[in-house]
Amino acid sequence: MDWFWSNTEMISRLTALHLFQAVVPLLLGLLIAVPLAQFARLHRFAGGAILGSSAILYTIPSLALFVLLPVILGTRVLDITNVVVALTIYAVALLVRSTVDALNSVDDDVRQAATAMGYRPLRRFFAVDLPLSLPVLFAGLRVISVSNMSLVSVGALLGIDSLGRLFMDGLYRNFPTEIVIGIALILLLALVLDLVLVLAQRLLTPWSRAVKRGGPKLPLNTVEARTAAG
Amino acid sequence: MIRFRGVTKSYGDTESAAVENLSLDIARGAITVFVGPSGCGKTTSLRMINRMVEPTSGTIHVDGKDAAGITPSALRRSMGYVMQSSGLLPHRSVLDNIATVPRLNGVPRKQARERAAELLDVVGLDPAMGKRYPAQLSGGQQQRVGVARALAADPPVLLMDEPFSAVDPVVRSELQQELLRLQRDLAKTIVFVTHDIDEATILGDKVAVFAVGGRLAQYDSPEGILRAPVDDFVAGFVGRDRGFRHLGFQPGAGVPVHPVQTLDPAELADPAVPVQGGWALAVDDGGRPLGWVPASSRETVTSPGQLVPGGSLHRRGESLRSALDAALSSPSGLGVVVDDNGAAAGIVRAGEIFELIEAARLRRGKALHGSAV
Amino acid sequence: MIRFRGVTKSYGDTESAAVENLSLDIARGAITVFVGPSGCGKTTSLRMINRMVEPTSGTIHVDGKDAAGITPSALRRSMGYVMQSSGLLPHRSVLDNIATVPRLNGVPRKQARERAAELLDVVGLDPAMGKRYPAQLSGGQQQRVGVARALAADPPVLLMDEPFSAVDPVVRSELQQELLRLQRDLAKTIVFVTHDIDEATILGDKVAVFAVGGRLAQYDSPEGILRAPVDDFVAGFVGRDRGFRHLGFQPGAGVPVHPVQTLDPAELADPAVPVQGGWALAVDDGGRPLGWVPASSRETVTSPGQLVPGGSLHRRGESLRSALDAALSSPSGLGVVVDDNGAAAGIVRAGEIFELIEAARLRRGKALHGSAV
Amino acid sequence: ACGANSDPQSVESSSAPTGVEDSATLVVGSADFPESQIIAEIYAGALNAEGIQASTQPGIGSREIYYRALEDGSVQVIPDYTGNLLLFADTEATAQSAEEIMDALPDALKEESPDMNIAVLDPAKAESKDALVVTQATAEKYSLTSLEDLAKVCGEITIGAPTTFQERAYGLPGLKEKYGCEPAGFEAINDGGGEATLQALLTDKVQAADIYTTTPSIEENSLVVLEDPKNNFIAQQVVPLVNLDAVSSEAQDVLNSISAVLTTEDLISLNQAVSGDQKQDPKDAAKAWLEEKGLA
Amino acid sequence: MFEWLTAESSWTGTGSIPQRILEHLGYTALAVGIAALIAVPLGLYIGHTGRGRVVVVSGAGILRALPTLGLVFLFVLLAGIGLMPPIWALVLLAIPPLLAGVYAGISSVDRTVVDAARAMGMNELQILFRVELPNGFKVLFGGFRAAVLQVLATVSVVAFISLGGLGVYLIEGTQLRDNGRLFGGALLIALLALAVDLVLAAVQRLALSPGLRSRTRKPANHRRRQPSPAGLAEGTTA
Ligand SMILES: Nc1ncnc2c1ncn2[C@@H]1O[C@H](COP(=O)(O)OP(=O)(O)OP(=O)(O)O)[C@@H](O)[C@H]1O
Ligand SMILES: Nc1ncnc2c1ncn2[C@@H]1O[C@H](COP(=O)(O)OP(=O)(O)OP(=O)(O)O)[C@@H](O)[C@H]1O
Ligand SMILES: [Mg+2]
Ligand SMILES: [Mg+2]
Repeated sequence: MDWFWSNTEMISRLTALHLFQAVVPLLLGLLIAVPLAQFARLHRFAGGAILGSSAILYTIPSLALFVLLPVILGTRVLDITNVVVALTIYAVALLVRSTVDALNSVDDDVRQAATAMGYRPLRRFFAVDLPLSLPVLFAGLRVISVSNMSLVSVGALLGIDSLGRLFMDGLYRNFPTEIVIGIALILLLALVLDLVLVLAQRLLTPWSRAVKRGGPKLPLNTVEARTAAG
Repeated sequence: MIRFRGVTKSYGDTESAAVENLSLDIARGAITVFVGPSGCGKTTSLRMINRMVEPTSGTIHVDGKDAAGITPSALRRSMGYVMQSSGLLPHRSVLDNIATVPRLNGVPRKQARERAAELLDVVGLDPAMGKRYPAQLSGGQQQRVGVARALAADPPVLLMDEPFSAVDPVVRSELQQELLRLQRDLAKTIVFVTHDIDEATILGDKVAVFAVGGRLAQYDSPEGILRAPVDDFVAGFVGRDRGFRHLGFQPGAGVPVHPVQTLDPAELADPAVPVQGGWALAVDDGGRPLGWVPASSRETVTSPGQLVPGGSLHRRGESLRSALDAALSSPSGLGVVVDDNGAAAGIVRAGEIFELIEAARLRRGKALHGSAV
Repeated sequence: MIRFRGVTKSYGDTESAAVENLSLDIARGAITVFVGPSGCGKTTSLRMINRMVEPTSGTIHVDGKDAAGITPSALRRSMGYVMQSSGLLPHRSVLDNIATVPRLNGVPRKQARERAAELLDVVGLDPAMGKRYPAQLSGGQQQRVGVARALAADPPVLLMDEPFSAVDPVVRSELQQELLRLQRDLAKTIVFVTHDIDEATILGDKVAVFAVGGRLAQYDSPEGILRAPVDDFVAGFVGRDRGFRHLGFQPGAGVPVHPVQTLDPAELADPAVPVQGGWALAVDDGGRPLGWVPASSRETVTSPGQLVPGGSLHRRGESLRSALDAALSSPSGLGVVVDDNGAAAGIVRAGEIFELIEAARLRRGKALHGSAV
Repeated sequence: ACGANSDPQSVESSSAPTGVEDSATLVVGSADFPESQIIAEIYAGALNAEGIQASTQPGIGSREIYYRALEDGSVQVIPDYTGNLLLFADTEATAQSAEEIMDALPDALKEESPDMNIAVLDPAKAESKDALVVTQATAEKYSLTSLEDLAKVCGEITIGAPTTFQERAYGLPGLKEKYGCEPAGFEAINDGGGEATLQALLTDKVQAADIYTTTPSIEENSLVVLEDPKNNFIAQQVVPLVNLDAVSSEAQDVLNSISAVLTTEDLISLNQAVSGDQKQDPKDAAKAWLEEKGLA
Repeated sequence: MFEWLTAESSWTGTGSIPQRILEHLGYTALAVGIAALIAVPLGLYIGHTGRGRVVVVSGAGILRALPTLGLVFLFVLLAGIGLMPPIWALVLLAIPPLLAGVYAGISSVDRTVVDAARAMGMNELQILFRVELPNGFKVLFGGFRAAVLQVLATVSVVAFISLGGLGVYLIEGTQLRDNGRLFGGALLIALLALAVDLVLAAVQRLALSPGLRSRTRKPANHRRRQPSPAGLAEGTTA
């Protein structure tokens, strides 16, 4: 603990970097995955290819990706961009799937009703499909945000600063405290980010609370089934 | 107004067509009902009108214009659509749901909401419900909102796909009556899908009976379908009560209404007031029937609890069906007629009703076949 | 056989009870129907019998034993249970679904499957369906399998919760007839839940009408309920056609059947064969009615396509309801009576049916109130 | 190898200009182990003391990575070790002694980074080389003092070392070639001869381990460093590796002045301060050392 | 890369590719196996009873944030090198997807089906094993696949400290500046993951009751999409 207090400056710098590397890919991933997912849903054939290749992307070990990316992107080795791009790739790979699930979770009757009212496809997507897919989408986002927190630390193997540095340092200096503090901070960050997501979801989906208070119960099970397992 | 010509629809993955060579004219300002067993192509036919489904061949004209030439979204905004599951947008309040199509048409939010609030009233909902989300409403209330939403842009055409089939029978019949009431004022062109022949005959100005395989089996007035099903399929579908149902289309106005002795609560309580004839009708202070007092037990029957329960009531202006049912269900054999306030207005007798039915049949027979017996 | 005594059930999170102080005796070997509007506690009452729901207070005795003292799983295996959604196990074939309870009871697989195959036949399904999975069946077929499954262990009691309400009206009525047929052979104690009063009166030996709030409003034979609803709630629930429905409980045996002139296809084709009286009935080679030939158009009507369509048919042995409907729906005013083979056996006249109805009413009146008019 | 991608700096040099003069601050990088970090802090501290703005970028990773960081301009100075640096720049190099290595380095570096002005400054006396270390007990059991002794019992022992020990010239290939030692087993432990390696040695999971000579735990645990008469482990003097274009001559002088005083014993005690029970921050340890030597 | 992949030395002797693949698979099997011993009974319990759902599900969620790298280092520092310390870190990695899969699988089963089973007189264990397990199998197995893939990929990180497996090639490739070995190693890991997933997908197909496969008779407009298999959705961490 003494160590913690005497190194707060470095720790807060690493924490900020960690958070940055975890959050930015999440946002970028979302921006890329949503249109991709919608495209995959609309075009059966291309959709299969997109889902299949995103699955393959995910099997590339992150260590290899971190090493490879500077070569491919021409970035500097120590560039944080490498981690951000790598994690964005993973986030997209994960989010495409769960966004497809999220969009599929929208009651088809509601979709039909919206079409019947004369929504044009794009407008319907933003006004109906997307908002209604939020509960499932957020469930996926939460899983990914949490596991991103863990993934970011792998960058430390290659000298990219994050809380993972505390692990390397702790290992070489035979200093478990440092590792434990690193783990604890990562868990804390994950909790905070999760909380932020939960709050964001509450703000963005006021209607789903209305359901819980009164009226018929939603089949929650299916929503959980879709998301809990990924 | 809506004209199907040789319309066929096959879904890619099935051998037989969902709708087969359908030609049909749907009249302006009337309710046309598509009825038939499950899977016979009713929904498919309905959805081809607003191009939610595109015909494989054939044409559909709406108001003289080929629907295939109208932008789908514009076509759809000109038609209200109500379906079984209500299809309300779960993430929008009731008011915003109703305001959807006006908003799509560019009506300012405030104005669209005001109109929506009016419509809540039109469909018989408390305006306070406007702020709720669909999930906070009962099934019947959701359906009402669905109807309000379809009416919001004041479209000339309403397409309704089994809108009332998810609610329980009592609410369903309320909704049916409400729709008829609305239609009296609005005179929309309504295409209504149901698989319930009762609902079809209650609501339809014209009824199209679909057979499995997407074939149009009969297209006629409900009365025509009940009286003369063209084939065994339609006869079977119309079911065994069609004699009674058909009576529903014969006005009850001609049935002679006889006076009946009524006992108000004070008179009922006094055994000294005699029952003339076999039965007297006990009524409450407003004249509404409570039950029968048989002459033979006048002494013992002095309070409402002791009355012989009455039968169904025939409201003035209703059809022969309700008149006959009132007579048949009454323990006295006398069907009670009530006025619009529910007060007893007299009785009808089964024998006389039967004579009227017979007379009407003979008239029809003469008109059709020149025969009578 | 099943005895409710002062049974109340409140679910934790609601103020009012789902079932309120219910006392009821359900007879052995008969069909008892629970009917009432949505949410009135029918399902809750039913599920208390096999302890899927535990009463908050009161006792339920099954066959003289307090159900609370029997192990739930044993109790449940002694009762078949059929519900609306069929509840078939999606991962098991139809045969294995039916064999479930016997297998639970330790019957060897082979034997259980053989019995299951027999039961498929009993409920009117092709044995070849045994290999299919539930998702490969239509709704009506699934319900049949559900019934077969409930029968598999030959339990003395069957609990059925709106088993037919998810299928379309035609299939539904088939299933109802099938159940009645089965019950004639099996004589189970059946408790049947529905919210359709028609279904209740068709199936029930006794009907329990529940009112909202879990109150038992009336418990009587279907006839008693139609003839004399105890209060406005029951009367309202029973609906406006109860006069006609009630006729369904009056045997049609007493109606005089008159001979009718029939024309077989050969005779029909020959305009020289005259029509005596106003109408002749055209029949096919098996004597089954095809439609009417009016005397006035004998010359022009010479082929089946030109016949005047007939009304509904009254099968010998059916009730006054079908006799009257046959007469009322017939264009000739003559209701066609058919025998068990569907061949025309004569005609009935509305006037005579009406006299019978009147006579029955008077008899009833005399028995009950000593009155007659 | 993998086509064009196998030559990273062709991409690097085009996208990342070599001169970083415009930024006033020198960045001293370090590898991902504490000793390198300490030396980096010493360099930076000394530079700052002389009024040359310098900051550190600790824990960049292995040489492959920090060398490229030097190339792409992320850092301008980095402490390195002469022997391994030469083997990195020229995998075929045969130089063994400190002088031979220093002689060979300039050319090798030129070849490694032809477009750049990367060079080593003066080496320090301080040396931190790989060495095979055994416990007192093992040494007594087999009477081991040098690698030649070890060679006789190689068939019975397991060596613990980083994964790359299996491939490096001084690693298993060197042991086999120079001493004819082919160990019975090899355990990969990638903690730079740190605690995990030590534990493996102490618990007899491995009988000999590759531990740097500057590691305090050698003394603390009375481990025996096996002599290396055939110079299998080449000289590893601490040396500042710099981008000459970015490092002014004053700065070079400062760095050379450090090399002039830094000894192996200094490294051992600095490591002790940082990785021992004291857990001193590398920066603080460096500061203390600089003050002690009067360099700050 | 192809040079390295095709070199004979890569395929024979200690540290050969086949040996590394076996090591890789072995660690994965061990870690997932231990995790399954913990997560499956727990998941079955909360899936069936709904008890402790919130605590366990959100707890497992946060467990996903546990950095495997840090855990490995920590365990190695505390317990020394050897097989088990890194394996325990992998076990912690595998538990969340397994637990979520089992729990979600069980609770995704149509409640009316469970209700019908209970009404037929099945006891709770019979309901769990004869009804909920086979019906929730698809989702459940999806969680298992996710866990396997995640561990499979993370084993490469674990190589950093002491274990073998294909991750060794990544470390060697990086440190020896042998890009062929680096990319070859990465490729092998990706291929291994794909192959394992294909095998698991085949197992899933075989094990899944045909009754849960065919949805053919349901008309399209009534068709509801199934929750998609968790499958690759979770992927890997390393
Ligand atoms: N999108 C579709 N793809 C393939 N087949 C379809 C599709 N929609 C409907 N069908 C098939 O077309 C036929 C007619 O369907 P439709 O929905 O129009 O029937 P319906 O009369 O509305 O039935 P219901 O009363 O059950 O609503 C059915 O056999 C159905 O299976
Ligand atoms: N598990 C439960 N928890 C809380 N309330 C319940 C539960 N099950 C039923 N209820 C409530 O108890 C009342 C009676 O429900 P029940 O299901 O018995 O009605 P029902 O007559 O079967 O209705 P329906 O015709 O809609 O099936 C309803 O108000 C219902 O909301
Ligand atoms: Mg339909
Ligand atoms: Mg119910």
